[in-house]
Amino acid sequence: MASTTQTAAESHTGVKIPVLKREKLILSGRSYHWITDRICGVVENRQPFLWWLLFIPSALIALIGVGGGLTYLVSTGVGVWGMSNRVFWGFDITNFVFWIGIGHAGTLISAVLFLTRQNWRTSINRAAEAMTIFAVVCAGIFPAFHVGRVWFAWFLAPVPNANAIWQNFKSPLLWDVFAVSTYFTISLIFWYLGMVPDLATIRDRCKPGVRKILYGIFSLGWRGGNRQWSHYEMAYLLLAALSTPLVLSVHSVVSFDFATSVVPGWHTTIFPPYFVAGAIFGGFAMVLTIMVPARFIYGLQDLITMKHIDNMAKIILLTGTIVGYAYLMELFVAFYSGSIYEMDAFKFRIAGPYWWAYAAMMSLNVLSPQIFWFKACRENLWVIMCVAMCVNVGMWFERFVIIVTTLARMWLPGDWKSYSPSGVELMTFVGTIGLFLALFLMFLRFLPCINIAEVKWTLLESDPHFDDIEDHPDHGTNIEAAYQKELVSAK
Amino acid sequence: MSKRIWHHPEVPVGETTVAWRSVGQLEDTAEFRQWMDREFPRGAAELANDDEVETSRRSFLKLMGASTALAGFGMAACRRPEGYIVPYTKAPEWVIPGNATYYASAMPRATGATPLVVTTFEGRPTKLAPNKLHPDAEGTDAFAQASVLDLYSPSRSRVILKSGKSAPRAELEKVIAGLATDTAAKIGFLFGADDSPTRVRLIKQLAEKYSDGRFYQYEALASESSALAVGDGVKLVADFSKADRIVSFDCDFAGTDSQGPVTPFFDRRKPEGKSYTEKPDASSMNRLYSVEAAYTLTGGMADHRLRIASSQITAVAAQVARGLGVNAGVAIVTPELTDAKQIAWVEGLVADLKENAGKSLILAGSRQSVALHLLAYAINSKLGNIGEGKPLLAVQSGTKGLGSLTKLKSDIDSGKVTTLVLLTPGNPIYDAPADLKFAESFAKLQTSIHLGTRTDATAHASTWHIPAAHYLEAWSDASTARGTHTVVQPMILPLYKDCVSEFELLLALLSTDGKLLNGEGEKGAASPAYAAVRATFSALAGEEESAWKKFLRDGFLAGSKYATATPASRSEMSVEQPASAPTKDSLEVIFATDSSIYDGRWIDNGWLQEAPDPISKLTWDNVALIAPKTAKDLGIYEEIIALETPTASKSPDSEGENRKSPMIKVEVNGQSLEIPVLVSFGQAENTIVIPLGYGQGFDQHDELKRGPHNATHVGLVGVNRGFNAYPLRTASSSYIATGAKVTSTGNRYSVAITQEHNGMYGRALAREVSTLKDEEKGSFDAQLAGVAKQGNDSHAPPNVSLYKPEDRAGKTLINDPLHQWGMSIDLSSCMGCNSCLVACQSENNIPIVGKEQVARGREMHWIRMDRYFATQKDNTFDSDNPALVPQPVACVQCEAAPCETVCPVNATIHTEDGLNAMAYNRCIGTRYCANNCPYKARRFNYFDYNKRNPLISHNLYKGPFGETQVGEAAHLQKNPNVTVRMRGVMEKCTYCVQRLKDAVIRQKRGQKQEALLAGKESIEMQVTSHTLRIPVDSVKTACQDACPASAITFGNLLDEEKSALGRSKRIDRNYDLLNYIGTRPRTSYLARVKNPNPKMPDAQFIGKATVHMV
Amino acid sequence: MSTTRKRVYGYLAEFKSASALYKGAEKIRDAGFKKWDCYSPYPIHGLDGAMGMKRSILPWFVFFGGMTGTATAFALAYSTQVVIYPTIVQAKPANIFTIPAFFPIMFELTILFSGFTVLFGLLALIQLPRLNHPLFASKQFSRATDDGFFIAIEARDSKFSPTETRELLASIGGSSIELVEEED
Amino acid sequence: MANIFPRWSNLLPLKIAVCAGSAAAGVALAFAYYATPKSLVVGYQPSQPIPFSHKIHVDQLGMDCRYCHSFVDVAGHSNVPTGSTCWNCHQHVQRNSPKLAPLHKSMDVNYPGYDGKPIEWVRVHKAPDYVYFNHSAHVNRGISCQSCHGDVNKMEVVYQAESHSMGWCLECHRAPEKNLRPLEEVYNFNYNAETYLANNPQLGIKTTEDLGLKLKEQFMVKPKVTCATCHH
Repeated sequence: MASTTQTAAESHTGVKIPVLKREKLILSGRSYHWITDRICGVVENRQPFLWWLLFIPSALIALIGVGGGLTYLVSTGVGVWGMSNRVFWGFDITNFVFWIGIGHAGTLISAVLFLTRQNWRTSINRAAEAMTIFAVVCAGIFPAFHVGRVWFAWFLAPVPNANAIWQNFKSPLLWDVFAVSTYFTISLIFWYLGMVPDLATIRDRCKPGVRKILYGIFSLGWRGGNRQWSHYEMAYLLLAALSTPLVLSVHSVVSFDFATSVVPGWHTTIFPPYFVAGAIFGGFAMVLTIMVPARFIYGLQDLITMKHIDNMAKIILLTGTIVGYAYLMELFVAFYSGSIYEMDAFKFRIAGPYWWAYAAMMSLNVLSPQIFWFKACRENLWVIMCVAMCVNVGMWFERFVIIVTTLARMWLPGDWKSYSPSGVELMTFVGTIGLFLALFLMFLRFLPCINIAEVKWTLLESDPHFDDIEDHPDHGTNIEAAYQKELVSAK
Repeated sequence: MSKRIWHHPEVPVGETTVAWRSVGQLEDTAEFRQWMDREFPRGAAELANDDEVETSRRSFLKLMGASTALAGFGMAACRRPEGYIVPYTKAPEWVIPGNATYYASAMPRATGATPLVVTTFEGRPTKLAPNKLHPDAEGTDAFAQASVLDLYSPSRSRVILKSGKSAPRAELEKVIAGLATDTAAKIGFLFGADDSPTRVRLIKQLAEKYSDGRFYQYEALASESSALAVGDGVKLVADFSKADRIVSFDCDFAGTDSQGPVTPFFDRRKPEGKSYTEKPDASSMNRLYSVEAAYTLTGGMADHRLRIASSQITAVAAQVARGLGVNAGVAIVTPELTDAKQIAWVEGLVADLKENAGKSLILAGSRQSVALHLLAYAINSKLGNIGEGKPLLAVQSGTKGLGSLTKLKSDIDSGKVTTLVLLTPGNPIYDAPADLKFAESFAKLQTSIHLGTRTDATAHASTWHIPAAHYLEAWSDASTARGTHTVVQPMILPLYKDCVSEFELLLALLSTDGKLLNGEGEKGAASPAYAAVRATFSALAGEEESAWKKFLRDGFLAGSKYATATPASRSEMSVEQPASAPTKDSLEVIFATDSSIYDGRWIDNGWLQEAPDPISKLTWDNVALIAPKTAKDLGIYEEIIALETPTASKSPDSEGENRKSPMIKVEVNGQSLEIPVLVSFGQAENTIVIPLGYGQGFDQHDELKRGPHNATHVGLVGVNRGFNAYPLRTASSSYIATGAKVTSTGNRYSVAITQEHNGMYGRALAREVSTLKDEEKGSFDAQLAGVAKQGNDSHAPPNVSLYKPEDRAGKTLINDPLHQWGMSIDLSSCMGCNSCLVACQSENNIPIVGKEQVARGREMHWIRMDRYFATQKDNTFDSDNPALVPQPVACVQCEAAPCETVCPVNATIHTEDGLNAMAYNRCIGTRYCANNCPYKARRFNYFDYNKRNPLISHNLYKGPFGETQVGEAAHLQKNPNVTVRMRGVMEKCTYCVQRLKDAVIRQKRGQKQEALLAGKESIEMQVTSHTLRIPVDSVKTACQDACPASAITFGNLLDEEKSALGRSKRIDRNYDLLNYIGTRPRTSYLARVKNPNPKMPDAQFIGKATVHMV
Repeated sequence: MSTTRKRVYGYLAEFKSASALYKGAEKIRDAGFKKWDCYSPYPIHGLDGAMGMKRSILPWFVFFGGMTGTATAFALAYSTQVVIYPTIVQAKPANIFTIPAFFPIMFELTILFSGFTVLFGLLALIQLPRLNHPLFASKQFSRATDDGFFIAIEARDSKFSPTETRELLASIGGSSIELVEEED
Repeated sequence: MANIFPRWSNLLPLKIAVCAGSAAAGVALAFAYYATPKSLVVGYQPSQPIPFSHKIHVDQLGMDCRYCHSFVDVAGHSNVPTGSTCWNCHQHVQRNSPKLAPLHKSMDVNYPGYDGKPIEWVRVHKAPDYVYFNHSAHVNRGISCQSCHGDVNKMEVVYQAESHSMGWCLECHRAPEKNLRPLEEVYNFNYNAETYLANNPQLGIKTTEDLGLKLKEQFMVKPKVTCATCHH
């Protein structure tokens, strides 16, 4: 946080208290009602033309790509994708890991930043959580449908059966099933619980009608009484506390798919932290990719401020550098191992037939965020959008590099063969992008895209002692001082 | 107890759904019968005409047994479908439903019949294996293994054609009857090059009957060179067990140019003896010198290989002859070698031969000139290699005095032959030398009767085409290479009623009324061919029934063999001067026998088409092969294509489905052919190898838009396949043509290659050692001791696991006390042919997937035949002559199998006896196992290859709207004891677990026998592992059984030293592939031993493929 | 309306700000009321203390929920993998030493069960869903989710008195004091 | 703002939850009970073209199983008798019974409707395609026909007596001692372990459990439960 230590506050008792000066999270001195109006307005007002312009193609792409692509896939066979008996996974698992990674920023913003009391999260956490859910939906499509016999996917569920046969709990893939489904469920609960008071807000603003009934049902009869808030906040805290290790575990488990294998280039202990960092990295980039335009379209500049964006840019810089470190560490370990298989795996990644994927990964993921060292770049939305897009693409390539380049050049040169995706595969991937956008646009349309209650809570006047500090020299502009004041007077 | 009684509804008319049950076993096999069974023809007749084909196919499947009729899918879908059990009315002898019955038979071939044991299930032949009882037993090559598929081939000829159009049988019968009565007919008979005692007898009878009858022999690639050199009907048969030194002058005796049973050759490639009983001894090994232009299987086995253009090989032979002081008569005519390296090479060879006089063998390739054959014969004679008990034996085969195709042509042209009966497997209209213009003469014939299994070009050009019975459907006999009289017996009546065997046709002509009896004789008697075969046999072995029974049971007549012959000495014969060495502007074209389709006759055999060429790894097509340097010289590639690139980059033609080879135009003999090119390592410069037999027919789907052209000549397998090089041949340059010009056309053609990377990339995978002392690695013994420490294993620490594979009671998990299966593959004798691969396909119901899918890398072969080239950087003798080391890789049944742990649904787990089992029905197809398999031994069913025809263009991609089925009868080949896999499941080698289970269960039955014999109550009998463990080495996997090189050893590890497997696991050469990972595979490899001659200039570069790798 | 008998729910009073609400709450707490609540558009820090409320017991529910998850996963994995149908998988043990492989799923089920406990525990504690509530009848109450701060004292409270309570609310700064009636 | 939901709606979510919960549990239970091989196939008793009575042939006439199912101890499949097996006796015995018309049609060349086609028996026991069950491996090792097919000797019309589900197979493969018999008793449908022990006091075995365990040890019966035992 950009902060300077000041010795401004001088209390009644004459004690000089060093306080942090903070930037405001809500600009222009907006009132509670303005916030309510602004956010609910997104749901209540007619959607801007741009919304339709984005939604209709997205929905169509989703329908054709995902609906059509998967129907064809299931009716015909996995062969319509580009995999072979050499490279058994291609776009499918690449996309799965990509989407799952995207999802991580949402949980991270809502849970980890909540636990660390980063109040600036409030403006973006709702959208980020929604993004998580939709990303997991997109992600789930791939492992579910990449299997050869999707109609037997229920074999994965430990259901007592007449065959008296069970799952293999040693399989990372089964861990994946549990991890991803738990992740989806918990994210959904987290998202929904967080939304209940806001749904109540919309309910209370609605004219009687179907909408009011629907919002009424989904807000569960929320009244906003403190006896509810009290438990509610505890529940929220607990979910945040549960989600934090969960989010770390999910991508760790995803990385176990690779790390527990014997494949050179996969079998490495660095994968879990590297994957988690990568996921946060990619996720934040996606949050920016989505929120920067949404902020513009819906005029939310006062809620999602440049400070938010600046913070996210810094996280991208940090995680991008971690990821870069992991890339280099992988190389170091491979060459340090003395195993020709490991060394070759990385040699071929860098300079082999898929060198372009590796080059893309390196330049987009490691180099492009480095410009965030410069404040000017963190303040220029165009630069930010460019870097975010770079990171989105780069992270996709990272997974592609890990999966495809490795499988195409494994142990025995006799089985080396390249992989190229089929049209159906590309279509399905594009379809999931469409699905993601369509779902996100629907979310903007029907649900409060910013956490109304929590945003209000970041206003200075939300503090129950706000009135008490009116007479303070800061005139209430420094809330920290108010706390300090109380602290001193309590003594 | 009976809770409810379900009366099944009436089966609605036409509502009979027939479901093929992969288990062809059940007792329901009805009217489907063996040849002796009277009921079958009615069933077979149902396939009679094309109009009824839909209904008859169904009823046929039902007839063929193994089917379960499911009724009431319409209205009663919610009920349990009604299934029927249809027993025989009268059980055929020896048939136990569900159990295989085995018959001895043989596959007739030009180089001597291949003795076989045929596995049949309820009369369906499903699998071929070599008859190991037979004195000329060797394994079976891919052709023999795949020939069972021809029986069920959907493109098999099944109706009588008159001038290419379907014609009634009666009309044909009239023609035959006419011929049979016209003893003055100017009739010619064109036979194949295989030798059959009964045919020899019948030819005599025909000659007696037809005063003007003439007899010819033709197969496209049966060369006359040998006959011209040593005499008509005289064959030189090699006995490799007696040959310490073998020199092959362009003779692929281990591959497509058989010179006698080859297994003994491979047995002597093992320094520990053929079943690993001795201490490793270099002197027990033989030594092979190979002089050839392009790599062949034999060349790959060679200890010393000299790379030289085919046309120049005679010069090398002459040099050898001179060195040995062979009578100058033939030696003088050829120019001397000028290259110092080659001279040194020959000198080393000559010295070695001198030392091993009488124990050496000089073989001349059949495609080579008469001169070379004369030279080879002269050298052999000089060294005293020929004779009884010597490495080479000259024998007089039964077939002699038959005219050549050239003679036939002139006889037709001169009107001496007006009626021709074609019984040859050759296809002269398509494959005769171009300058012969045989087709023009053929058209002059009044009547031509073609008997063949395919409706090929000759079938269409003939006035009459008769569908031939497959050799598994016909009575016949054959001679093996050394002339053992061998029976060819039918397993089944011809699948289609008009199929006629060769003898049936000949016997019809020999009969007075000319009545054509096929399949069965009159009134249920056996086919007339039966009597003929038996008569031939009786003449040799007497009339006794017991002798005949033994003949049928064993498959051969013990003691029968060809008489030895004394070849005429023709050393004075003048021979042509060989052409001068090829140059960049005057290239040499070598017409090669194709390793997949031979001379083109197997173009419609899907297994063979999909089996990758052992050297080029190409499937489904032929291409021109060219040395890397020559390719650059000709401007085909901008740079010399490297064997290995530092970064494992793609070939300039890309990889997988994107791989498209550049096309060149080859102009030679006044003809030209546009054909794609592949770079071939180890090939002589300025030569082009073009395999023959392709390009027989094209339809509208052809990639190069060549069709429709002759589309009816081939079936779905063979259509649009490859490029026809026959028009480039002339009678005088049938095998080697010189003066060719090549231009790059700029076009490209997609090629489906199963192995895109040819080097080992510094990984000691297919290991090699040399009997010669290595400066760094020491003596032969030291090198042997170092086998397990080659490559990465030299410095990788041992794998130590914290986990112990134990159950709750602390007992080890892989705990079967009776059987622990294991395998070893001896790279020293594996040559990399496709025999095991095709045998596995046939045993395990492995589908073919078509060119497009192979190109994508989706071939289903459970055995991937890897072939590596290894170059020595400092090879000063010939750095462009890399060593070739094949390495078959199937599932190695790791004890710590990485695939198992990653399967989420327990579809692949280990069995107690050490197999990595695969439960297809549990598999959901995540493919994770295959990714985690270091050997990439797993195969995924990306499509319903068994239910959707992969051969129709894009058919697989049409899903439910695609054409179903690969053919009408292809299912009948399926092994009933192996599940036919559906799409979306993983599959892989399981050591033929069905065979293992069968053997183990058979053994278990012995318990009861023992109790009965002891006269005790069963409860008083103590059963021991002796009762329950199968006898040592008594079960064979399909690949092991088929292997002509006996490179695969399989058995029970618990038999330890008693079994060949146990011994092979204890020798120094034994190593685990990718031992570094710690998978503890049950299949291990035995390093290849090269036995170089220390006096050769290249000796120090031999056997070094991996020895210096770290 | 006129025919409907109404039961009094209680008084509802609006406060101008969070601070006012906070102070009002302290007063009402001190006055000894039990059945009353503060309504605000967002959770106000420290209000629990001002209202004299105890810490939520939800964490305890969740702890036991989570433990159930752990136990379920372990029981599921151990019984199926070791007891019922032990399989031979990559030379790994089929006994107690194989449990490291169960950790991921044990962890995930712990979280999953905890998450469900949070959700259902919360709903039980705050007695939602309850779609109908007397307070919803109040027109001004809809601002409680926007920018209104309210205190409602229920008539059920033993200290409740129609007049005194109203006065109390007025005295601590409550405005727009309204008697909320329940529809019967 | 007025209440948009009536008061009764307050309990509705709970009611819905309870009802849905119990409905789901009911469906799951019903499925678990009915959708198993045990309820789906046990008792399947189709009518056969000839009302062949095992009761008469086995129980009354005392015929051995292997008279008709002649390959059961040498082959994986237990064959259904050929037409000639039936005809052997029935060309003499009960020749004119109208029930035997299908047999005449199949075997009796003098029969007006003779077509020589085999009788189509309706399959009662069916293992799926991917299951390779071997009869000979079982009957030669002390597992009786009765263990899997029930009291066929008492059946007028054959029905499926056991579920033949994989779980059912595994039960016995894990504890074969419950079903093992001395080899001599495998085809004896009237076998009773206690009687057997009483008749063989020299064995010194007291309980039927011990008999099973002794046979298991004596015969070295170690059935496998890994996939390839039945699936390949």
